[in-house]
Amino acid sequence: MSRIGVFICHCGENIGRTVDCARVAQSLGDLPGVVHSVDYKYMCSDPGQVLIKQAIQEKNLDGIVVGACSPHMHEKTFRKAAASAGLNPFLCEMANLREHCSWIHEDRELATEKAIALGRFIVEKIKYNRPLSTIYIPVERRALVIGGGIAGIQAALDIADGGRDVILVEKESSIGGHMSQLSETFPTLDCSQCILTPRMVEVAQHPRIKLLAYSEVESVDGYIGNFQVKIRRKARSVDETKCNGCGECQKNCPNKKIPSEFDQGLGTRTAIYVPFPQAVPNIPVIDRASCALFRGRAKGVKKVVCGKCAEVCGRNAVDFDQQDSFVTEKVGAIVVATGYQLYSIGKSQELDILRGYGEYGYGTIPDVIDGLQFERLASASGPTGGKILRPSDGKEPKKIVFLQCIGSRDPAKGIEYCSKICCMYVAKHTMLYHHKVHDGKAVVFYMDIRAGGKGYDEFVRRAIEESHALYLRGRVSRLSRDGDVIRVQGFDTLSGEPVVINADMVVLATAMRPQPGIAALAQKLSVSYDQHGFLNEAHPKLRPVETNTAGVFLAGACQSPRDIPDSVAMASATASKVLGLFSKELLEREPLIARVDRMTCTGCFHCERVCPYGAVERKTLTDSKGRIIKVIAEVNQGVCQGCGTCQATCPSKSVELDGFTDEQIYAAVNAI
Amino acid sequence: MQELRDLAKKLLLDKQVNAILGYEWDRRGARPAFITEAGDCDRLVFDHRCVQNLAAYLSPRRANIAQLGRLAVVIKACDARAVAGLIRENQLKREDLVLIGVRCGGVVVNPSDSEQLNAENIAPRCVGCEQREPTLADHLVGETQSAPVGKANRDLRLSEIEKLNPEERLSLWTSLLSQCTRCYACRQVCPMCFCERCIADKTQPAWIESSPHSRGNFSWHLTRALHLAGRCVDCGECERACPAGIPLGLLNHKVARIVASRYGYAVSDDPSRETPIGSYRLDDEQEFIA
Amino acid sequence: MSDLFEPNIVAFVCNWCTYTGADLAGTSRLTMAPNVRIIRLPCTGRIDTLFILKAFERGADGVIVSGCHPADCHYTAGNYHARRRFAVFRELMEFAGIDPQRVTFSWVSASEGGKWAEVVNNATEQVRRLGPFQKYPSPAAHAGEIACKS
Amino acid sequence: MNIGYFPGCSLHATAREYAESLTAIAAALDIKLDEIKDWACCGATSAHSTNHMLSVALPARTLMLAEKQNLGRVLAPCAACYNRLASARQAIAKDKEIAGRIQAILGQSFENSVQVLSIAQLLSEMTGEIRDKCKRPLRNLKVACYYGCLLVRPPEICQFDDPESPSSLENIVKAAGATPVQWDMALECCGGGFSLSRTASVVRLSRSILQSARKAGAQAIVVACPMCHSNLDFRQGAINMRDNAPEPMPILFLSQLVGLGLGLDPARLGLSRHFVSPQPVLNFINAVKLQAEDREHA
Repeated sequence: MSRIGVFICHCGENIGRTVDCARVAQSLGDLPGVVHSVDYKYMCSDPGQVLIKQAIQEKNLDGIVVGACSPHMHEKTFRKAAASAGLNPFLCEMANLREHCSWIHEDRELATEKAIALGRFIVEKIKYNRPLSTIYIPVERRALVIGGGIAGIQAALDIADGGRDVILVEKESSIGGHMSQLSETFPTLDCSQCILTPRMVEVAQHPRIKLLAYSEVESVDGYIGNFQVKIRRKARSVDETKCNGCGECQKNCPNKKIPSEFDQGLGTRTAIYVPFPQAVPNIPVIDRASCALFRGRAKGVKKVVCGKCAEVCGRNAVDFDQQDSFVTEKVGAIVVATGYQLYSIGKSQELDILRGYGEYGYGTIPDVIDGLQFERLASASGPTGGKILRPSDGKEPKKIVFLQCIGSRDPAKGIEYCSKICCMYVAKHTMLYHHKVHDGKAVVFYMDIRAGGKGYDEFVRRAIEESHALYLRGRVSRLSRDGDVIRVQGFDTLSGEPVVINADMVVLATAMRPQPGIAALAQKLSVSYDQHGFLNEAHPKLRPVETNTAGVFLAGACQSPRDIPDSVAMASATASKVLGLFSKELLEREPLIARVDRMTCTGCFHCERVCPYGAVERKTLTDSKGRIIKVIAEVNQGVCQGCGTCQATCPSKSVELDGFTDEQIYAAVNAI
Repeated sequence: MQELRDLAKKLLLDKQVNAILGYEWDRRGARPAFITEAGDCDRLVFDHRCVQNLAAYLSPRRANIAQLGRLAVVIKACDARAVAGLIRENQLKREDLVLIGVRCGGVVVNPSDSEQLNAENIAPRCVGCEQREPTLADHLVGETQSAPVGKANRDLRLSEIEKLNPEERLSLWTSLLSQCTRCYACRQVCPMCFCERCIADKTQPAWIESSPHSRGNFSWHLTRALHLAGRCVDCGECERACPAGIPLGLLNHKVARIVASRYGYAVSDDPSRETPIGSYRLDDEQEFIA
Repeated sequence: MSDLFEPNIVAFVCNWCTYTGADLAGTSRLTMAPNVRIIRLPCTGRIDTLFILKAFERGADGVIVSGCHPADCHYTAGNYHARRRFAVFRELMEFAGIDPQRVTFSWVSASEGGKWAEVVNNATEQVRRLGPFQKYPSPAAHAGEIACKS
Repeated sequence: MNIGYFPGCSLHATAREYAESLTAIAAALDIKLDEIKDWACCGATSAHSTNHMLSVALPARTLMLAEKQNLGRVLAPCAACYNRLASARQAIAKDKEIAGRIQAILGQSFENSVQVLSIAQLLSEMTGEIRDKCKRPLRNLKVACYYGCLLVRPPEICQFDDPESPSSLENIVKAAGATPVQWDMALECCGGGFSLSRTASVVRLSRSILQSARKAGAQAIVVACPMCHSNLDFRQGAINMRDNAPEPMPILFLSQLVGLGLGLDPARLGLSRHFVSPQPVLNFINAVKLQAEDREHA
């Protein structure tokens, strides 16, 4: 027979006002197995906890039920109290009499009845609770950072400076990310490359950072403290160990007309190239889709069509036969910092929920560009050497219209969220434009100005007051080509008038979206994501850089639109989480996980199919002579997160989820 | 029939298998037969009275059969789906079996039924069956068969029941299921019911009450049908075996239709084809969820 | 008031979304019908059809099953598996004569306290209209009939 | 093919040529137009700007009559009528409360089963037939396809074509053998119902449409709405007067252009009813014809 103690909390007046706590305590006290039942003003207070501890010891209780607030609030508190009195903490459960009863009902009689029922469920359930002990798992104290933009760089440097090894994986041939494309940064207008490149070099030279550029995560196995990550090292066609970055190959490549991704298509590059001069690592890559030699090979031409780069390479580093290779790394934590891409207004969209802008000609008007393209025009290292010139005819635009919220905050285009950085960078663009084209006129169409941040609103004011940008509150309904100019039809909601502007160039502040392929990566990591593909944090307020997969952390714009300071702050936060995790050799885990009954498991592996974590493994049972008896399921304790889908799926109920076993639920249902 | 016997003989003589599991005549029609000697192969028969699903003998619950070693089994298309199911669910290895597929144009309900197959006595499940021969088989014997024709219409019966109001349906099923004595013949004969310890026999806790009264019977039969969702091969054995004559096939057929209409899934004899329960699509219909 | 039938409804909810959403309803002091009693489970993936059958056997008049919206599952996919399981169960149940209005399925996120209150109130109203579930097979049901036959 | 036909007030009055040409091409394309008996005003402009329920009830009555006549689909050639009918249909389908009230107002059973089609939708289905029967007299005739506000918008009502960059009229015009031009004003407002009350606005709006079409090299503008037609045609005199009297721009109904493409007698297409003479278009056709004959002789 159980020896259960029941403790009903009044929570001051919070529960007591609508629930007759004394009657609840009395009524639950009458249940078989309950040997002690009291009510008290504040159970969570010190004297309240003392009450519980004393009762456990004096009455030799083997289970306690605290009828109080939500277990999300105080389960930890009461389990700790139970543990300090020598009771296994998992023999303590809570009945939620506040959030789920007193706060939502008015009729005292009905509320009291319901409170008794809720208490009864838990009393019956706890009769089947078993003492559980915390699980310890070893931690591999090395981290993987995915993405070499500013967030990934910051996270890698912080972790490495904290004394732990880091593997930094970047899918492009150089780290630096979008920040390396920017001209100046708000709100201080300091040169983006000037502040970024030293950090990139630091990454390359740090003894604790292993940089794997031009690489992608192929698969992730394992669990917190024990991930095995398979990384694809894409074939550069250049031997990294031999190349010294002299640049001769690039100089001699005959194909010089390829639109440069780094310059957002506004400049050109060669087929063997480094994306920009400050690239880290400074090792070229051959774009096989554009290279004459590889195109010849793909067409089946026997003759070697080109090979100039290999001829001029003094170190014999060019390797046309290089293949993708794979490395497997063991790490204990993963930081995802894959960043963003810009929404494109074209007709075909990556996701079904998105729509393009037919009213802006679906992006067919050449002098309608996006924010990143403008950055490249304004950048001293850009295709125009920092001169603002139109892509169509190279003329200097005398009037530029900037449109904010392109895609963003527009459910009709499928993007409801605010992209956060656009208000600021548009203000920056108007300033840069004003500095470079003194007689130019900048007009901005905006919905609201969102300039929350240190020095941000002041910055926008400067754009308006000192750089004389004309800010019009309203949307633009149509962009059309009218000879040499772009006809911008909009509406100024403050004057209540339609506006038509003939602009020389239009810059769209298009929405920030997660990188393509994010869903596939999220699935490899078992991290959930929203409809747009932004990765979900574990808690929007209290666990903003963690994910629901233990050991996987988020930094930067992969989680939601972020500016540089936010991304860097998040990156440092993930680093502190990772270092905190690595401060111990063994990791504690709640033991609420599934286990398989070897006797009755038939090995149909329905559980294996439904397990979201791949925690179910196959185990062969043999007799003493080594003959196979059967193959059954076994749960990897480190991987299982305790969702219990396996148990509901198992036809013979040969899996039990500790903490929510069938007997516990059955007992609760029986108490209806 | 000679083709079948010759093949069986050859398999035994070439030591490809240790035994043949097939059918033979007895005074009440056809019955399962285990043949281990080549000389006995002439006992093997197949026609429309061979209703039993021999895949049931392949279930790992029958350890004594596993001891025979490599087996050849005579299978109809529906039986092949059960073999595929057992392979899919890791209860069998394909390489441990030689499958002798027989072309089938429908069977009667009971092995002792008439020697002639006609539209009256054909098993309702065979009406509308589209598979004449099992694709999973290693060998295929028998003459080409035409699609079975019959008067029975299970879909019509289902829609009659669906037309009743909920209360009428509940009383109908309560009354039908109240006949159940919980002999579990339906379970024992089912090739896909291979759990070592059935949920109905689990006592801690006893989700399904074990005494034969309406309440427990209701839980048992609904649960049984659910466990067969996307897995039932429609061999009709449960209904044939039921001594109380409960139309269990209707429940299975209903579930099969639900799965077909919601997930476009028809049970298949391809072991690599994923079953719908245990997988999901992000855009599965969820009209019933508020 | 006393004449009004007060249904007994059990809610099986996931810990992360609906349970937390119900907590939020409490914190926001949203008044709702007192007929629904929550049993907390880690995930909708853990909710077995047996729970629902047992709840009816034990005299529940209605059942609510609720968890995270698609793509929001704490365990990434438990709710997707639950969705298929309950889609089939619900139709079979209806075929067997259990009025599907007695079982409410819903997605209620941690931020949808208001929606939870709505789900509770709607389910209570719906089940109240249907009346007590006395017809659910009891051990005695049709015993008489069997006796006559034997 | 049989299809229900809702001419609406305009096609019996100011846009009779639209009705005439529609009848002519329907016959040529084997479409039987089944006019809804006892139809009433669609409620455009006046009803939906004054009384929401009336603006649903009026078209609902017409749809109910069509349903009673077993017309599965109804063609509403006027873009405004199309919009009202389709909007009412959707409002009733989407909102149970509205459906209930409409049911009470109508006092008769109504399933809301009738589908409403614009002329663009109908002829889009028939581009194959048009192409087959096309006599190609319009070769190289450059036309600007003008959609106006309502033909493909709002998208949630129409669910047809791209609301911001449509192409259905262009496809029909191409099937009829003419050459659509690229221009920017295909979706801009012509001034709509303000033709009489705020003529100056209409003149300003319609002028920019005409200018844009002219700039794009169009020889005629094709429309699918009597209101658009009347603004661009009837007001063109006033517009051109201020624009230093350029060459007048013929405004053709889509059905007229298709009729010409099918080689129908211009007299049957009501071409003489326009304020701006379509003679330049007819001259162009004749010139093409003569050229073709010359080639044949040669």
